[in-house]
Amino acid sequence: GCTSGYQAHSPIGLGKPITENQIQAWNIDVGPSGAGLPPGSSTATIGEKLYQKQCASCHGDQGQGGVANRLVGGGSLNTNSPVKTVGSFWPYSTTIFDYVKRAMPHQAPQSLTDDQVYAATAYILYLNKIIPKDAVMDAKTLPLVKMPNRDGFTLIER
Amino acid sequence: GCTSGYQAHSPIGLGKPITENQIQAWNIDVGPSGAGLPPGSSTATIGEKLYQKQCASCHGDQGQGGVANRLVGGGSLNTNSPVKTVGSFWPYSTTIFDYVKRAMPHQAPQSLTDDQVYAATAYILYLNKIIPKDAVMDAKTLPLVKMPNRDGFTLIER
Amino acid sequence: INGVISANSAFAKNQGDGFLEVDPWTKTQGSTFVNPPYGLPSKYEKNVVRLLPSPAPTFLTGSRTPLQSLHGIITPNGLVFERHHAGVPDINPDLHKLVIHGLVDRPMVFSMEDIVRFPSESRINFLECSGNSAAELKKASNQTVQQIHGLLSCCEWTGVRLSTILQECGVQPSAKWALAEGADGAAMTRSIPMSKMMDDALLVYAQNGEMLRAEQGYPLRLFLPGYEGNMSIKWLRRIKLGTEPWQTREETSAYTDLRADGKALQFTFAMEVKSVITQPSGMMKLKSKGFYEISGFAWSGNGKIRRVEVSTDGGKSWSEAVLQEPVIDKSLVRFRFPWMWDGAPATLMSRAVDSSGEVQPTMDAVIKAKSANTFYHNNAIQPWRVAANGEVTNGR
Amino acid sequence: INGVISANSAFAKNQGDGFLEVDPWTKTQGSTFVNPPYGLPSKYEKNVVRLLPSPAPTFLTGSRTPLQSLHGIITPNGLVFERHHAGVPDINPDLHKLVIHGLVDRPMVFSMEDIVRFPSESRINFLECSGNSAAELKKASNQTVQQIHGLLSCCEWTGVRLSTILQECGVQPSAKWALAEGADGAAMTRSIPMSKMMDDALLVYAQNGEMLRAEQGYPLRLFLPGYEGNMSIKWLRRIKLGTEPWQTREETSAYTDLRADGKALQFTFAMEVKSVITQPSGMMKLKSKGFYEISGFAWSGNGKIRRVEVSTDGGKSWSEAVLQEPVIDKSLVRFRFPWMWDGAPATLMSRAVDSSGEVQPTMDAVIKAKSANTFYHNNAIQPWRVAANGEVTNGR
Ligand code: HEC
Ligand code: HEC
Ligand SMILES: [Ca+2]
Ligand SMILES: [Ca+2]
Ligand SMILES: [Ca+2]
Ligand SMILES: [Ca+2]
Ligand SMILES: [Ca+2]
Ligand SMILES: [Ca+2]
Ligand SMILES: [Co+2]
Ligand SMILES: [Co+2]
Repeated sequence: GCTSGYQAHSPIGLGKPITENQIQAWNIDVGPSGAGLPPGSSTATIGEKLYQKQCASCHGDQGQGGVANRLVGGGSLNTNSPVKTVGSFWPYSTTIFDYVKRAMPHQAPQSLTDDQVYAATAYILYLNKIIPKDAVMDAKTLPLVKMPNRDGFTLIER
Repeated sequence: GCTSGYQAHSPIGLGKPITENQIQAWNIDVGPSGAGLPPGSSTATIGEKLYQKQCASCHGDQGQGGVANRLVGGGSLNTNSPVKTVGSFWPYSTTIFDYVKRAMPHQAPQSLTDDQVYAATAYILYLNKIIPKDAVMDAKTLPLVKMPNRDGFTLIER
Repeated sequence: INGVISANSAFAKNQGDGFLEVDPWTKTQGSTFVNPPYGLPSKYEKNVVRLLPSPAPTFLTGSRTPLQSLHGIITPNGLVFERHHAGVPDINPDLHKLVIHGLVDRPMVFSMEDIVRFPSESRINFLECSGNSAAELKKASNQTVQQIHGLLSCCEWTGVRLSTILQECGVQPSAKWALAEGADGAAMTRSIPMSKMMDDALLVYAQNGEMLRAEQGYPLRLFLPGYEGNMSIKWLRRIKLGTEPWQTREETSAYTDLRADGKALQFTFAMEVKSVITQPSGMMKLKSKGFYEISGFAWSGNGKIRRVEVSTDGGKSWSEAVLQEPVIDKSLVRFRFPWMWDGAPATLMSRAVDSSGEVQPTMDAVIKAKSANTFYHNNAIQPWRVAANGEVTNGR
Repeated sequence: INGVISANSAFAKNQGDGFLEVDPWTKTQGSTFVNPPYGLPSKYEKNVVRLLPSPAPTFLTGSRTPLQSLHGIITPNGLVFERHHAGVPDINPDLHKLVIHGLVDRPMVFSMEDIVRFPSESRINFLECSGNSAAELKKASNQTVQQIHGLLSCCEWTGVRLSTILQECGVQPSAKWALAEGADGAAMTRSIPMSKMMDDALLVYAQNGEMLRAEQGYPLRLFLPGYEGNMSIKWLRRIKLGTEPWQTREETSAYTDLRADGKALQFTFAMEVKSVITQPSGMMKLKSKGFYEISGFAWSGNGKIRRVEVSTDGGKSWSEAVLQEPVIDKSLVRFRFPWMWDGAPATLMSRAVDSSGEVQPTMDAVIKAKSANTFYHNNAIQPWRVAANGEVTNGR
């Protein structure tokens, strides 16, 4: 599906080479297998303080939602008014880390340290009764956390 | 040369009928045969006063031009810098009436009476030595005035 | 001005005895260069604007195109709908960079000057948010076509084929998915199959002849013809090639389609065949019996619009509408249909068919196939009810 | 941003040791709805504007489109060139009227509400002033493509076929010419053959999706595809049918083409086949050797563009450029041509051929055929000279 235009058949020589090392500060994505998770670790116990200070004002002190999304609970999804939250809907724990690191807290994205992101992630998982309060979340343990709705997604045929 | 679209094959019934009588105030065009020239008349003698008062500031007291177009003279057109004026270039005298009535004076278009337009037209023709100062211009006489460059135009084949 | 809205009666008054008078604007000089150096719409069109949600939510995320006031197929840049996840960043183009890395032989960084020097390409394509018309799935929730369908626009986009720039980096055969990332405060990310990226993905820097508007991703965005709008990542700063999707928040928590059984479909990319009548549409009023042109838009992310049918009796009978040329792949197409209104109540509908053979479904069919919980990808037929007094309302 | 203009070196500076830092705009929320409710260009594009004559003459009559900054084929409404004979009138559309009379069975008056109710039609067409590029006939007079070719734009125009509305009035067989008249302070008039009026003349009320801009004739203009711009009368108030041309000032004193022998051609309507390279073009500077895309516009009032050829050696050899789809009759067409600059002086030219078989002439050929006094209808090939230091200048 494309309109006419000529195409270059070999590199044109514009742009500059860059190393993965130099890209590091931008290379923040985390995949479902945990690829991209940085060093560092934390627990929900530590996360609780962070969350109450930096997140609760928008998401509620128990993750029940406020001016921004509810993060906890929600129940089953095959009802007339399904409630989609991290707990009820999200298939991968790694997505919490990836998203919080890139986009939260809302007014100051990418202001948290990696330890802090592990802490917030652990606390949200704990609030959803998915992990115990003192479970250590790091690059190794986080991808092993199985989310309740892990099997809730179907890929469309392509 | 037209793109797709359906066409109505008979009147659709929008718009309102109007009579030529009701259109009168807008019906100001004058053709080369004099069709459309209104009643009224005047001379260059009368036109001189009007011109000096309402036109000279832009076109010069002898029609030699100023902030706006030169209206008089210009000489022959087959030179390297031809000067196109009413006198040297315009093929029809009726065009002067038509244009002055619809567009001049520049800051107050359509403010002149028909007598005044005849007067200004006569004066511009007189300045160009095309008619005598006391020749009466009206719906009958004006179309008969032959402009010097009447034969200077070729219609493109179509 | 809109032929089907009853405007004030100034014209009728002005007619008086039917004798024309020379208008005041004919008897004076107009303004010289009313709008230098960059022009603006007529002051009489000040109501033709994008629509913000009302009452304003805490976090404003979208504005809607006034489809009912558009003509032809191009959406003027000032009226193109917006959807952001962290507001509109202020990016100096001289400082903007695009990084391409991951499964490539040579990771590269490009400046905007590099990017505009590549062979470029322009295309007229629609852009639609996959959440367009979402609220209607549950019940008749809105009144105007701007409220219901306004997350839809169509521009001439100019940029560089992503495949051209990827050539500079050397794509490795193992690359199957790409992550595209924005430079906004959401660092918005989506996973996109490499097949699309190599086919017709465009790195866009201009829309409708001029550089992108800030809210459209200035200075650089991805553009994926036919795919749901959020995937055409704005303020694009990075593309990473990999082997599997990243499962980002915007492809798990959001932009997945929940079914009645509680399972959700993921990676539903193409915006399916859809159409809507914009004239007349909700909250307009037909002045009097007689001739009206029924007109609107049809589009499909799966190809060209092949046919649009119009019904004036609520779907009992259908007739083919005229498609305005040019009919462009993955572009809005303007359809037109002549109608003589006899003054009786009527229900107007349009139904589009695309080159893949898909037929635009009814709302019932959409809900049956996808569930009312699905939220995204509602491409149902939109009925407009015309009352005997000429008032047009949402017929959902 | 323009790939061929050497911009400031902020990007290079920012690179530093090559380590990326997270940009400040990524670490904060952007503005919510920077441009509600009607959007404007990015503040970084404030130099992309129409050009007024400098120094300003007593009576300002025109502004020019920045062709060198355009992408694709659509000219955004804010950048469409202007030419007025008495400034821009301020017309309330509810008070505007169109009268049709003369050799018709039923003289009629139409309100804007009447007009928009008729069957409508949209078309992408160029609009060019017949005085475009006029000053170049005598000598190299200008430096940029905006100065030389800027009385040129291309929009999607929407309106009603004049033939449709004439049907309401009943055209009499004796009608051979029509007079079209504006409601501006010039009450601008031109005589137009009925053949054109019945063929593809459009009563236009919208451009690029929205109602006409004031300077483009709001609320109503005539549009004659392919004909010299001034004939597409703006602020249209009246059409009168007759048997012969009216010989108005704008078709005798002005818009006639003087030949060397002192005779003038009259009623030269069609804008003949023409093209110009806009990137790179006058006053730009190539930064360094290497790849550049040569790109520009081609158009013809006599039909479709069939072919565009590009020369990089001042016309000694020519190669065919790629035409960007869609290639529309009487529309601007975007052509593109890849070029590796070796750093040596070069002269770039483009030459268009249209579907009527006409080939765009050289300046010498135009002057020989039409004389340097002709002023209007200069469709000559435009050469741009590239110096060894990369500076691009007018090669006339
Ligand atoms: C100032 C308000 C605000 C603060 C503070 C805030 N958030 Fe958010 N959060 C939001 C908004 C708004 C969204 C939705 C963004 C969107 O839809 O694009 C969101 C979304 C989220 C989501 C995704 C929810 C979903 O279901 O998709 C998570 C997880 C989240 N925030 C976690 C956090 C954490 C952890 C913190 C603290 C470190 C935090 N937020 C602080 C406003 C806030
Ligand atoms: C305030 C300045 C001004 C005044 C006063 C003025 N004019 Fe003009 N006139 C102009 C301008 C400017 C033009 C050119 C308009 C254009 O090109 O659209 C013009 C054009 C003309 C032309 C056409 C010249 C050509 O060669 O095409 C004629 C004839 C003319 N004026 C006659 C008159 C007469 C008669 C009066 C007084 C009743 C008058 N003008 C008063 C500014 C003025
Ligand atoms: Ca109105
Ligand atoms: Ca380019
Ligand atoms: Ca399907
Ligand atoms: Ca710059
Ligand atoms: Ca219409
Ligand atoms: Ca010819
Ligand atoms: Co989807
Ligand atoms: Co001409």
